[in-house]
Amino acid sequence: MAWTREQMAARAAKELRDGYYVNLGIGIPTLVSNFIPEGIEVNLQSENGMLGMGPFPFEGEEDPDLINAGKQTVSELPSTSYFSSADSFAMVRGGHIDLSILGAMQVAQNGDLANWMIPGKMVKGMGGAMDLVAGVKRVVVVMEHSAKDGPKLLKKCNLPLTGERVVDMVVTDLAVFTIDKHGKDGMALIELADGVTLEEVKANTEAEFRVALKNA
Amino acid sequence: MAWTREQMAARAAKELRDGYYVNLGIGIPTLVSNFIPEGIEVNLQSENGMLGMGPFPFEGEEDPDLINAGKQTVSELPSTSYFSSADSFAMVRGGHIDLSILGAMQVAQNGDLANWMIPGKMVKGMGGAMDLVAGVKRVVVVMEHSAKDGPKLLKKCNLPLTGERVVDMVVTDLAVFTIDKHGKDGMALIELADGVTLEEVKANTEAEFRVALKNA
Amino acid sequence: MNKVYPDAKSALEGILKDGMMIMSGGFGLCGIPETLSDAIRDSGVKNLTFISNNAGVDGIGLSRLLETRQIKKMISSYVGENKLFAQQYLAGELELEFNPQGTLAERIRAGGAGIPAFFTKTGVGTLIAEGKEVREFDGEKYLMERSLFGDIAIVHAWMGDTAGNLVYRKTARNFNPMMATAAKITVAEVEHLVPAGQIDPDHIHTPGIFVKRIVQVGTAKKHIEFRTTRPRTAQAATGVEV
Amino acid sequence: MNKVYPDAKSALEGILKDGMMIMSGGFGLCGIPETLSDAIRDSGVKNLTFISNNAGVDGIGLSRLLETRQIKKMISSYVGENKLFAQQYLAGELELEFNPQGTLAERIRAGGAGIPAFFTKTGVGTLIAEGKEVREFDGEKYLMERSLFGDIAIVHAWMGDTAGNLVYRKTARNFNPMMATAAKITVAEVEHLVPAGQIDPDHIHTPGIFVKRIVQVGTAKKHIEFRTTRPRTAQAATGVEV
Repeated sequence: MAWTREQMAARAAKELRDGYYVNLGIGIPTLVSNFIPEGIEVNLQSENGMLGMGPFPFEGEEDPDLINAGKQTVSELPSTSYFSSADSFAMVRGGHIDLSILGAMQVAQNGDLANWMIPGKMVKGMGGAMDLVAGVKRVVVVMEHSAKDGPKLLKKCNLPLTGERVVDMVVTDLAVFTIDKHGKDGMALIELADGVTLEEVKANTEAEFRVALKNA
Repeated sequence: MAWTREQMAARAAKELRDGYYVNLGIGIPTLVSNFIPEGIEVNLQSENGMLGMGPFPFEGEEDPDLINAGKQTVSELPSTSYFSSADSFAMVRGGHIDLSILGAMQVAQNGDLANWMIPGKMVKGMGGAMDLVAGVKRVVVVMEHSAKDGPKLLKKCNLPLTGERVVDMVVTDLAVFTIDKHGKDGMALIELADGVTLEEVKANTEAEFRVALKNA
Repeated sequence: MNKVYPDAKSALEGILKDGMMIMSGGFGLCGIPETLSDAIRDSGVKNLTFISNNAGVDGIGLSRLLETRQIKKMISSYVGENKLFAQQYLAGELELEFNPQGTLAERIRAGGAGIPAFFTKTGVGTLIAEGKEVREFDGEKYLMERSLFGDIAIVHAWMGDTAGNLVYRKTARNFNPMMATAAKITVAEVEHLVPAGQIDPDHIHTPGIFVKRIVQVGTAKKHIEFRTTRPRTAQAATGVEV
Repeated sequence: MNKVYPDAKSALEGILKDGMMIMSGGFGLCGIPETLSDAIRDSGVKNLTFISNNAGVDGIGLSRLLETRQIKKMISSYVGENKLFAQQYLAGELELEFNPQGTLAERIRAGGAGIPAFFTKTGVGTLIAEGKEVREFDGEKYLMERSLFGDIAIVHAWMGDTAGNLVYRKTARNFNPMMATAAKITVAEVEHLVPAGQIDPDHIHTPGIFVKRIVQVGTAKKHIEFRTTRPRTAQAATGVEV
């Protein structure tokens, strides 16, 4: 029994704090906004130039001038502001965003992240991913623990990097890990998904990690 | 018989072209706006963050939030826009302003300009002068030909520079000079003020210059 | 000094040349200067380098200049929406330079602001760093990135006035304001054109100094790439997938 | 997450320390956060470094913190209006670092934008270049300038909302927007405070993310440094001296 996509999103949502400014990637990270804990106010940034991103619009209220970074129609909130791409990435690069939650192809035990290209396949581009992982204060990766061809949590990424020593936490369908990306404490397993065993995690993880389970 | 302040301003105003965006310094340069040739539209930039600067306001209409770079109250025009100091100097530094007309203490024959400090005296600061001379497409200096203690048009400035090889033209009460600031043509005398002789200009100028009088 | 042109064709007259570098605003299909890019297509000018975050989608925007093979090179951050792009790139018919989106935005902003180079953390230790100077400041590594400046820029705004002042609408602002500052000649298409003095000067996003030519194009050409909605009966959850 | 404080004193509580670096908005007396700077004076905190384009005029603005000798150092572009400044500086009681105004503005903008250093033509071949790296790009010389980042920033805006969004008025904008981005904690004083949602999101100059604390101060403290007017009978000449 591993976590579902929704459960992974819910776990990542526990990293949110009141007043946080947060950037959510496409896919499972987008689901995190459905699990914002009660009593907590979180402001979503969309790197194409919007702070205070609202939910998808009601049918018939879609506005071609109002989209998120995934090019999906969204809506406005009372706190919303708009700005240019230069100002948006100044905000990102300048460390003003508290938390970025995003997907990944591979994460290494030192915090290296690969999520933008597979050599030999058509490259779509990195978009804003490199800026986000380099600039945002704290980076949480949400991803399936393993790919079809093997582990995604590695000693060293073999895909081209999106960023070097950038990941602080990884939430997978099997477990939650923290990474001391600038220090020497390496990677630590801090939680197991419901019904998942330590052995199962070890068998599916190439990266070296300490076991530091909470309430275990 | 030399030119008056007004005549110097009027001569400098002949450098204006239709559609120009212009930054005027304090003193005689400010007077240039009174001599904008008929049929020509000129937009004044004020480096504290305004494009389309209007005249002084009518008595009783002064607004503390609406001043020029000399901290004087001014007024708005239909074309006016406001922006931050960063955006204002991005405009200046990026070469978007066609012409800057400003005063000077000394100008050298290679285009060096000194107009911000006298060693040993209290220094007020350079304000935006260094940015303007480095960034604006064309720089015209309007100044008295001589100071009490001697010539101001020199072989080499002995006061600390505001900018290196930045002046394109000098209008004084005695004459008009052009400077080939990036090339090798040096300084050229192109006009004499009404009733002023070549000998008089030579006697009051330390800088070396070619004589290239128009209509002479 | 008249800046207003009657149509896109005349607004581009005399300034297009083979081999030139063109900045083109927009993000996805949002805020793209489509009337102007269509007019560039119609002009037949070729071997163009486009600086644009994306390359349109098949049949819309810059993709239409890929169809006619007028584009030699793209400088972009993401081109995943465009099948034609992939074909031409894989066939070696199209050059491509990927920039991280924030680096791209800042290189353009720097180009307009007279800053030839700057340092950024983005891309350190990645393929993007290849051939670039790496330098430490206060113990952290940064890459040196150079500025970008175009021969012309084409931008789309919601409202413009006869002095060239522009106002963008919502997320259609994106790359347009920086691009407007970073080319020898900037041509703006606007949905609404008004006389100077009609826009509150505190609301202007792009001062008129940056805009040499302006043309009113209306609102007909606006597209939605991914139409995502929530039903009216659903509870209002933020960003919920439906 | 409440950002609204009842007065300047409470808005600064717990964040002031001796020896800190403070960004302070404004140009001359226009758009200065005078209520907040007066509250810093009243707090008694000392050995401060202020980054501010000017130093107020005698008796107004930062000059009042010179009176009490709370300022150790100023980073400014022009301090000519201030006699007290001159006295303390000439007596060796005050450190001073002059920056060209545009370089100062850009260093602050870079600080907020995560750019540790950039290159500019401004100041090449002058005293300002001393000790700085000079580098050629495309045959022209540029200076490398470092970014600035404060412990706190105090800014003045015309209108703010409860989410921290700010709108500035006319030339009172000046240094305020960049400074709001370039400090660990930014405190904004606003003339008018409204609930979030009252300001058109396309008109916001400083997004709320940059503002941690906000206080309404009204419009009482606004000064004119040089009151220049034209008589109603005069012809409208641009910038005419009277």
